[in-house]
Formats: sequence, structure tokens, C-alpha cells
Amino acid sequence: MDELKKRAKELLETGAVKVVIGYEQGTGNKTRAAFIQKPEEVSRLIFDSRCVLNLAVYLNKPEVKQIGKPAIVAPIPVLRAIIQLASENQFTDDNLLILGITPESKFVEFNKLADVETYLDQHLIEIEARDKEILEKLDKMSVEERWNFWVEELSPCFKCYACRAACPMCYCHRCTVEMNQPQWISVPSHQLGNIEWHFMRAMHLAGRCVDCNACANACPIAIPLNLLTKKTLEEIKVSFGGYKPTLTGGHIMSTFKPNDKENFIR
Amino acid sequence: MSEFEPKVVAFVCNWCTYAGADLTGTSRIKYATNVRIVRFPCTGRIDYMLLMKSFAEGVDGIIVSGCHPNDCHYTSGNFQARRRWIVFRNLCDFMGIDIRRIQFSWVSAAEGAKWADVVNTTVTTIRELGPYTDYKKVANYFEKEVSHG
Amino acid sequence: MSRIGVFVCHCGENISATVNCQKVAETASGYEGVVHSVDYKYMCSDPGQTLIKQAIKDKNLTGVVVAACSPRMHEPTFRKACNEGGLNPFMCEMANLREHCSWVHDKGDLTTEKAIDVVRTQVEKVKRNQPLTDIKVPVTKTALVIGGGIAGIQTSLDIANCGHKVILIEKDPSIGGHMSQLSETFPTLDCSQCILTPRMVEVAQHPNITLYTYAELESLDGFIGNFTAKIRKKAKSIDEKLCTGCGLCTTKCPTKKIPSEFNEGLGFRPAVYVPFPQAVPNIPVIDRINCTYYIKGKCKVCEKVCPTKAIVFDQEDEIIEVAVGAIVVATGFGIKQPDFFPEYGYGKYPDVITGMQFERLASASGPTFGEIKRPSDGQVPKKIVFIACAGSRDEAKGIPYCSKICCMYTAKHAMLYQHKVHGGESTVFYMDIRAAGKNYEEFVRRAIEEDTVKYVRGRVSRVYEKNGKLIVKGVDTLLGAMPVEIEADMVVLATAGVANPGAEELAQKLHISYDGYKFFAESHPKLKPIETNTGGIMVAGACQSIRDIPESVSMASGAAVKVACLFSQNELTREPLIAVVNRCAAPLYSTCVGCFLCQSACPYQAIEREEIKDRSGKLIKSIAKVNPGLCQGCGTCVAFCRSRSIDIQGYTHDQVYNEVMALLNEY
Amino acid sequence: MSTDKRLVKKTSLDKLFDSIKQQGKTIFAPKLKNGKVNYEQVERFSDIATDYIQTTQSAKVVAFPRTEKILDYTKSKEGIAVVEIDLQSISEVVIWGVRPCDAAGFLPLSAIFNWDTKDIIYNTRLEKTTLIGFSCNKCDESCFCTSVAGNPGGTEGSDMMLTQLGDNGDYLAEIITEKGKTIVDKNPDLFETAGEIDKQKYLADVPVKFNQTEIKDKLANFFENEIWLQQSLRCIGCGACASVCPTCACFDIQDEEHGKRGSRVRCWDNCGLSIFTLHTSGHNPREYQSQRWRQRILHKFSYMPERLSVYGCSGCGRCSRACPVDMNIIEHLTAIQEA
Repeated sequence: MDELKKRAKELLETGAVKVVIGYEQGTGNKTRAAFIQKPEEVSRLIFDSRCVLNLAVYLNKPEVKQIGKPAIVAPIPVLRAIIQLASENQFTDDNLLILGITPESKFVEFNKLADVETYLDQHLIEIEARDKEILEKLDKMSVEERWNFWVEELSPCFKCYACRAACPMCYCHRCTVEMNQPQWISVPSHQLGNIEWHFMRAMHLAGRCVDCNACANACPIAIPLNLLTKKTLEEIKVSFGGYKPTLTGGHIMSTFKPNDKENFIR
Repeated sequence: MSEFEPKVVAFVCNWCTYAGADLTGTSRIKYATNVRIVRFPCTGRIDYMLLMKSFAEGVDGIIVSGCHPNDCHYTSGNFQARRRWIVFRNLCDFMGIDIRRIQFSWVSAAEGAKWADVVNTTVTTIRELGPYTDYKKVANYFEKEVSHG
Repeated sequence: MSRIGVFVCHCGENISATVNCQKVAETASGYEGVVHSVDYKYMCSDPGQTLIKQAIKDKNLTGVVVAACSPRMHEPTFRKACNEGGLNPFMCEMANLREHCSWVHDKGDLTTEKAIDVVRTQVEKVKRNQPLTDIKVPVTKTALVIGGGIAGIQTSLDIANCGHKVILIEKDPSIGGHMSQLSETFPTLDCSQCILTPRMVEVAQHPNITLYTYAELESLDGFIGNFTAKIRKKAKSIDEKLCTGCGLCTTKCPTKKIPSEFNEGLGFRPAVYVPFPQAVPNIPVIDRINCTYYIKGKCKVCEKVCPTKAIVFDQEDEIIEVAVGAIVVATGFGIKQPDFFPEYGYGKYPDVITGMQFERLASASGPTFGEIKRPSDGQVPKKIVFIACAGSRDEAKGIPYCSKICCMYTAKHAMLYQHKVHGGESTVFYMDIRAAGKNYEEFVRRAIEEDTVKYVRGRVSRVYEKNGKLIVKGVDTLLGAMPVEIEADMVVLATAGVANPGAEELAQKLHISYDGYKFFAESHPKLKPIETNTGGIMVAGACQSIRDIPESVSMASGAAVKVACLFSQNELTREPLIAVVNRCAAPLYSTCVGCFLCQSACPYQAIEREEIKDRSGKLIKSIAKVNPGLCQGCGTCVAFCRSRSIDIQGYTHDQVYNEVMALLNEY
Repeated sequence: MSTDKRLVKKTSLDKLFDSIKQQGKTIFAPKLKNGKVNYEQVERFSDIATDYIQTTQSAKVVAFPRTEKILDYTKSKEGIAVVEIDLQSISEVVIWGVRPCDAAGFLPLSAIFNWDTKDIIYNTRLEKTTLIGFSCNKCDESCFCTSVAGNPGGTEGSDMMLTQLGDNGDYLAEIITEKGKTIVDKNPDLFETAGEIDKQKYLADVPVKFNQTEIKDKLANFFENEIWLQQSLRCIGCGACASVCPTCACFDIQDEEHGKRGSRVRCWDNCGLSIFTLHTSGHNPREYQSQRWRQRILHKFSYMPERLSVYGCSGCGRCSRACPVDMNIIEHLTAIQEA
């Protein structure tokens, strides 16, 4: 941590970056995002297991961009998000510095995005055992039971869109739910509109979701909507050999193999 | 009460399945009246949200059909579509949407008879499954008050 | 506010026999925005079209729905009529009441209900149509002809004679194709080589034709009027500029016993060879698979004897990129290899041969110099049996179709045999004699009556050897399916014609469709038999289905006319049904976020990057942009775009969404 | 009416619940799901959560649901036929377990729904609602009712207020309104007479964090201040705060159309979302999150007290708890006061 602070201080002192986006202590037991713009404020930076917010979400925020070049404190999920976003042309090496944090909470600096990509080869996305168990439990249910499960889980959603706002991959300037000609997704929150919204969001994240759980963490009523993206991750693993953010080589859902296997097309 | 007549919508590509269905007509092969065809340039254009909206508006079954692999008029639209379908179908199943109600098929411009068969077997399947009441219940949200909570 | 006109066609009785057209029109008249709704006997007739044009003027229509046949049939007709009536042609949609409704359902309320539903979807769609203007693209006035058989030769000459450049590619070392292998041609019995060779030479000498032999299509990009073809010119190991065609190398080559493809394996050729003496170009190629130098690393006899030092062992395949405006595919057919019929003993008995082998035996330039001799011992067969429909019309073998040319060439073969082998006995087993063609039936009659060829109607079940004789066992169905056994010295199988082995791969490169037999698919079986579904690509000859020479030649000339028509224009008009990236007011400029995932989804590389900059030139945003010349309108990008920033004209989100809504709701 | 005070035995609470239930009323009460306590329709007394500071969502949902139909319509060539919502069909509701700050939230909410046109649907729903409050015996770092003129035992807005007299103790019932009295009248034996009770000593101690009048005065000239950007830098622009707020009243009107038939629907809107103020032209007067954050604070602590004479905040702290990025409203308001 001291190393990280030292480096952050250096970067701000030399003017290499204008802001360090990191974590700091928040209300009570919470942590929050910190935007350190003065070298003397780096002491505010912390990192521990409570720091689960995906900071990559700020990289596309106009006010943050206006500050100037950022350095970002990046544990694994953030690193993944950065690579995926870079592959989607959202930024290049020139406009970002990455202060990586290993799963052992060690500081590791990356000079280029390509290094991050290589580094991530050792940290492939693995769905946690706890979540796997839930997925399996759901898989074992009958279709009706699954349907009732999701209707019950999603009905209370009041469409605050915290899931979307917290997701680094949801950076569209105008989300499909905000389009009204045609109105694909109902604006009011009700069972149908909620199901459609969460279904579509999961589809949009298929092959892009970095499994950071930011969506589920953000949900004020704790809907386990990350299960949806985890399910697509699993399916992509089974059908297309798995997902890993890459700078090049296209995108799982915008490319194909002529011999993609399926067993349901007549 | 009259017998349940399934509502089936077919999303098809212009070059293979639509033409194949034309051939079914030209060959005067009969099939169930329950299906309504919506034409797209390519299966690659078919938006999964349209499938969702169809269920929301009360269809009981859906057919999605296009060119056989390698035969796409646009070379690879059907390959792209196939990937999307694989994920889409899996997610549907996971959310408890009855995937037996969605029939995917490849029907070429020369397969008029196959088209009739795809329609007929789908209609038969849906007839056996009955109306898609689970989805309809959710779609008719105002029958139940959604006001609270 | 929309002012829609609905026109319901009876199509004579084709629609009205099962659909209550009047009710359809009445129901449609109740829809919001529909100001005119009528039914009429023949909408596509002149008076029918006038009805539409008049209504556009009288009722000031903003959109038209014609409920009639398939849009694949008459959409152009009605769009044109609308245009003439003063309405943008793209404000017209068709509801398919014939192919998708009246012809496939019985008369009844459900059928009429379906018709009403279909009309309603199109009313809701057309309300959301936008007037569109055709896209103009320049035309490259050079044609690419693939395949140098008679069809390719004919089409190349015709196009070239119209004054356009032609690039002809042929995968073999010489042009000529199957026709160059034939002895005589039915029904006139003139010598195939004699009529073909002058055409081959003409191709070689034509100033407008560039010929690449031993060359294949590598890839194709672009679209009608603007294709870019990459041609792989396989290494001949010969410098074509230096080679004089003296043939010294071919005579000196020590590897002489390679079965000759041209002679269907009945003769031999060396490793450096010209396929046949009249080959065009008369330049040999080295067959690297069989050449000693390539196998063992030494020999080079040809290099030593070549007077012009034209042998280049390390020559590499050359990729030539050409810009062409149209393509004629004339790749011909293949022959089902008779090992397909173990029951006929092909391969097992050397004297069971194919029709094409018989052509070579009967050909003056063939391995026997035109004498009919059996391959096993060189004896002249006294008794010969021809088996027609060897594979064709045999569903069990997967070839339910008729190969069309076999009846005629079998009659020719029998006739040639009778002419060449005096006192010989020939028998033809046939299923039916299909001799529909100018002077064809007369030709067959001549074989039977004048040349005493014995025709037995029935299928052959087995050919086997007994005491050095081939026994042909079949039935004579005209004699009440009486079993027949005929002793023969030689058996000729009229093997089924099939698609070329590489047809599927080529079709995929060209983005053209093909049928279940891998024959290339024409755009319409009757009215567009030469065009494919891909604009600017025509088919000629037997690659589309088995054709004889006169048919191939007429089709080739037809294809040439299609190309010439295309080249008669400097600019081409394309349907504007292409994808467009939305634009909106600042500060957004477009809802596109520039993720460019559509780029990898686009099969045509049609998506480019557009940079939006402020007045000082500072980049504000990079967004996707569709190149209207390259976009073919598949819409894959549309369904892929998360922010729905790309839409496809003619199938916009708004249109298809409301089509589906209209299908499932009351209006 | 003057407040009547009674005593309800802890053991009688379930009988009270059952009695209300038997009167055919719909009861909403705090219920635990996915680790969060929220109001839900409750059938059994035992389903009610007891260990909670505050529900995730506020009780406003009963009078101002997140989605409610206003009318149905049918279009035809002749015109549009409208069927208004039947106010009679709105059911009688009891909310059990309302916190004082939540009940107090109905005052600013009602002020908004009645400041010009009287919102009949809202008013009818509220009329048919009985609020049974439970005063707070504990609080957390997000609570600040005392800073906005409330208190953990405040009776304002409630029809009846129950205060538990110590852990496992019985309940002091304050009967505040006629609606509250009706409950007593239906179950006289459950409400015993109460002696002198010092309610205050059973309540949570919620420290005062700021002075809202001072903040209001400050905000009058605070529009152009860099604090908005500083504070909102970490705001990700969702609508969680507004969705859980007891006083947020912004709504959207949507037509949900299916062919010629449709329903007009009122549903919540959130000023935190960028689309909230987006014009058709593409221009957005509140283009940045800082502008949206400013609007939220100004609306509640400046515009409302100025125009409706009521502050738009009851100090429940839900927004701070629900915020995925820890936008702490106490901290921000204190910073404004000190700026």
C-alpha cells in the first residue's frame, strides 16, 4: 500500500497524471472512490477486501475526464474492465496509467495495456464456488420454478438503474431503455418491463462482462442480477471456449466460428 | 370453449427461408394457418428483443429461420445469428422462459417442403404445450396491482 | 399524418379462392391512417396498376400496401407503379397473401384472418417507411469469367466483342473444358474439336480478353459494378513469356506414365505436359506431384533441353488482384465417379468404362486414335452394352434428377460404335428416352432404326464376369419385367452429371447460393435463370444444372448480354436498403459510442471510422460510419449494436417493431 | 384531537395484527429478503422483521406507487375513448412499522401533490392508508431526523405510534388520529390504559448534524459553487437515492400501448438520471452529474422550503444507505453549511 501511495504521489508531483482514482474510507464500514488531485492527499488511499466498487466506471465520466489524465487503482476486476473497454476503443495507452493491485494486495504498475492483457492470462475469470452452487441449484429447477424465481426476484426492481450506473461496461450515452421510437423496454417498472430490462442488459453484457459483481453490489434491494451475467459467462465457456478480455481479436459475440456447435437448430 | 389456436410468429431471412416459404406456396404444400411471417434481410438482423416482445404481446410460439450454414446471402449473417441464439436461448432457459416455444431452423430457398414441416411440427408442439400463460400473466401486469413495494 | 392506400389483389382466383379479399379490404379500411382500401382481380395488370396510380393522386396517399403475391415476385412492379403515380417507390410495401397464405391454406375464416393480420402489419410498417433514393455507384467495365469451357469461352467472346474487357480464368492448364474431350457431338455428329478449337484460338488472340489458365479464384470482395477479385495463378514452373510451346520438354521428360486426365486415364502423359495437342495456351505445366525433381530433388531434364530457358522450378503461385464489374461463373460440371456403383463392377472390370472414357476411345485424337478397343486387351468389342441413367434418377443414390445429356450421348455412342465396328452388336439399357430437342428424337430413331442399336427398357441390376465375358443382368420392363442377361465385351456407363467438387467452396467465395446438389442457384427458375441472387454475378452452362452444348452456349451468350447491359451504364443504381449510423444534436452528435464491435460483425468491411471534431479540429468523438458502397444491407450490425445507433433502411427498428406489434394486437 | 395514550402488551401485538387483517385490510410491513428489510404485503405476523433501523424503501409506495395506471384508452377512427381509474377500487391499506421519519415524509409529499392541482389519486390512496408507526430505539450513522426538525419518537404523519418500552418491553401506543382511534375501537381489550410514561428515555439518541435553516439561507446564493462538482465526482448518476426517498415525488407519464388499446401510466422518475431533463433537441440543461446533484440538494433544502414552506427531507438517511458509491448526505450537507 505504501508503494502505491508513493507512486501515486510521484505521479501527481511530476504532473504525469492529474488525478489518481482510488479507494478511500467511507461512511461507517463502507469504502468509496477517491479522486486524489493533490500529492499531499495520497494518504487517503486505502485498499482492502471492502474495495469492490469497479473504479473503471469513472473512466468514461465526463467530469472525471475533464480533470485530465488519470491513474487508476486497479484490482483484477478493474484491470479486466480496462482491457475490455480499451478493446472497445474507449481509451488507449496515452490517456491512462494503471496502478494494479494483485489478488495478494501487492502493488504492480503497468506501463502498457498490453502488459495488463498478458498479466490477466494468469487470472482468468472463474465463477466463484458459492455462485456456481446457486447457478447449479437454479439449473436443477424446472422451467416454471426458475421463471417464478426470477419473477419474484425482479418484480421489486424499481428501475433506479444503479446496476447500469455501477457497471463499467454500461457506458452508452443513450441506453436502449431510453430510446422511445420504438419503446423497447417499458419506462415504468413492472414485472414485464423489469424482466425485459434485466434480460436485455445481460445480453448486452454477454461476452463483455468481466464478472466484477458491481451491478449486484449496487442494487439497493440486493437483486442477484449478477447471476444472469454469470450464466452467460458459463455458456460462453461451454460453447465458445470462454471469455477473456483481449485488446485485439474481436469480441465473442461479434465474431463466430463456422463450426460453432449447437443442438437446437432444425 | 373453442380449441386453443396457437399464435406463432416466424422471423425469417429474405433470401432463404422467405424464399423457401414462397416455394412452399408455389408447390401448393399446405400448412397450419397459425403462423405469421415477418421478413428480415438476414437472420443476422433479427433482434432477440423482438422475440421477447412477441411473447409479451401474446404469442405462444416463435420460429426463427434462415439460410443453412455457409449459404448465407451475406456470407456470415447466419453464423453471427447462431452465436447470438446460443447465448440467447441459454439465458432464456435460465430465466425460465420456455425454450420449447422457440424453434430455430435452417430452411433454404429450395426447401419448400421443409418449411411446411417446420411450421406444422412447431404448431403441433405449441398446441401440446398450450397457451403461454406464464408469460402472459407477467405481461398483463395491470390485472394485478403493481403499485406497492 | 399517414394516408395509406391498401390494394388487395385476387390474383385471378389464386388468392380469392381461399381468402375473402373483399373482407380483407374492408377490414383494412377501418385502420387508423388508411384512407383508401380496395380489392381487384389483377393488381399487377395495367388497369390494376392504374388503380394504384390514380388513388395516389386522388387521395394524396403517403403510403401504399399491395396485398398480393410475394414481394420477391412483384415488389419492383408495384414500387415502379407508385413512382409513376408520384409516390416515392420505397413508400410501397407488399403483403404476401398468395405464396404465404392462399396457396398454403384451405379456404376458411382462419385463412382470411391471417390475410388480414398480414395486411395490418404492412400498414403499420409502411406508416413508418421513409422516402429513399437509390444509391449511384460507378461501374468497372471489366468482366471476370470463371471457367474456360465452352460456356466460359462463348461468354468471354461475346462480352469482348461488345467492346468490354474480359478476364478469363481456367483452373486447368488449357481452356476447352469437357467439350474438348468429346469425339463427335449430337445430333449432327460433327467433330467437337473441329468446332471448338477455332473459338479457343479466338479467345487467346482477342485483344479484349486476358486469359489466365492454371488459375483459380482466391477471394472476392465488393459488390455489383465494383468487385475486387484475387486470382491465384498457380505456378506452372514455366516462364510463359519465354516458352515457345515447342514441346521438347514434354517429349524428353523421363516420367511418362502418368494417367492422362484429358484421356480419362486411358492414356498417359509426362510430368511436364500440355493436356492435349490443341491446348490453348500451348504452354506446358509441370505437375509437381509427379515430377521427379520435386519428389527427389534431381532430374531437371526439361531445364536442360529447353531452348529458351523457360523452365522455372522455384516459380511461386502468383496472386493477381483485379477490379471487375461483373462476374460470369461457368465452371461446368463433374462426373460421378462410377465407383459409386459397385454393382456395375467399375474399377473391378477394366472393360466397364464411363461415357467420357468412351468419348476418348471414339476420338480421333484419343489414345486409340478413334478405334474402339477395350482397355483390358486392346481387342475390338464385338458386343457392347450401354447403361443409361447410371446414377441419375436414382433417389437411393442421392441423385433424383435426370442428367439430361445421357440419353443423347448414349445414342451417339451406340451409333459411333456401329459405324466403327462393323457387325458389332450394341444394346442400350434405358429407363426412358428423353430426346426433347431440335432433331434429337430423330437422332435417336436413327440409331435404333438405321444403325440397329438394340434398346432395352429396364434397369441393370448387376454386371459381373463369367468366363471372360461381362454379363449384364437386368430386366426388360416392356416384356413384363422379364429378366434379361446379355453377354458383352465392354460396358459403358452413362454416369450421372454432378456439380463440380469445388462448387460449394467457390459459391461461398462468391457469396452466391447453391441448391442441395451444389449446383449454383439462379435468381428465379423461370424469369432469371442466368442471374444469381448476388447482384453482378451470372451463371452460364452446366454449373447451374446439367446442360448440353447448345444450351450452354445460349446461356453463355445470355450471360454476356446481362453483363453488357450492366456495362452499358456508367453508373449503377442500387437499392438504398443499407445501414446508417444515426446522428443527433450536440453534445451527443450520435448515440454511437464508438465501440466498433460492429466492425468485426460486418461481413463486408463496410463500417468505417468517422471523427467528429470541433471547429478547432479537436476530436470530440469517434463514431462508426457505414460506407454505402460496400454495405449490402444484411443488418447484422443493427441487431448487434447495443445502443441501437445503427439502423437499416427498409427494416428499421421502428418498422419491424411495429410490424410485430401489429401482428399481435387489434388496431 | 388530543393524543390518547394506551399500553399494548408485547404479547398482544400479533392479535392486533390479526384483527386488522380480519377487517380485510391489506397490511404492508417490513420484511426481510436478500438481507434487506423492505415493506411488503404481509400475511402473517411472524413474517414481520423486527431487527432493522430503517426499511430500504419508504412508505410512500402506498400513496405514490412506483407504477400506477391512471386511465385506459381505446383509439378508433372516431376518436379516443377514455376510461378513468376507479377510485373505489383502491384498497384500504395499513402500514405497520412505519418509522417516524417515514411518516413525517408524507407531509412534504402531500405538499407537492397538493400545491396547485389536488392530485386525487394520491390523496385517495393516502386517505385509505393507516400508518402504524414504531418509534426508533436505535439509529445508525445515516440517521439525521433531529437535524431536520424530526425526532425518533415523532408522531407527525402517523395515525398511531407505538414505542417499545425497553428491550422485550410492552408498547406505549399513542393514538394520534381518528384512523388510529378506529383501530383502538375495534380492539378495545388490546389497548390498556397507560400510566405516566417517559417515552423519551426509550428512544434512540440521534445527534443533530447540521442546521437546516442555515443551509437553506446559504443555498440561496450557492448555485455557482465548485462544491457541487467536488461532491458529485463519485456520483455515478443512478436513481437509487430518489427511488428510496420518502419525499421524492417526480414522476413520468407513459402510455403503454398495444395496438388501438393502451393505458396511461404514472411512474417514478429520478432527477439523478441524465435523461431526466433531456430535451428532444438533444440539448440537456443538466448535462453533468454535478448539475443534477445540485438540483437534488437545492430542491429539497431551498426550493421546497421557499415555495411550499416545508423541507423536502425527513432525515431518514435512506439515500445514504442505498447509494452504491457512498454519497453521504449528512456529510455533504455539513460541508455546505461549513463552506
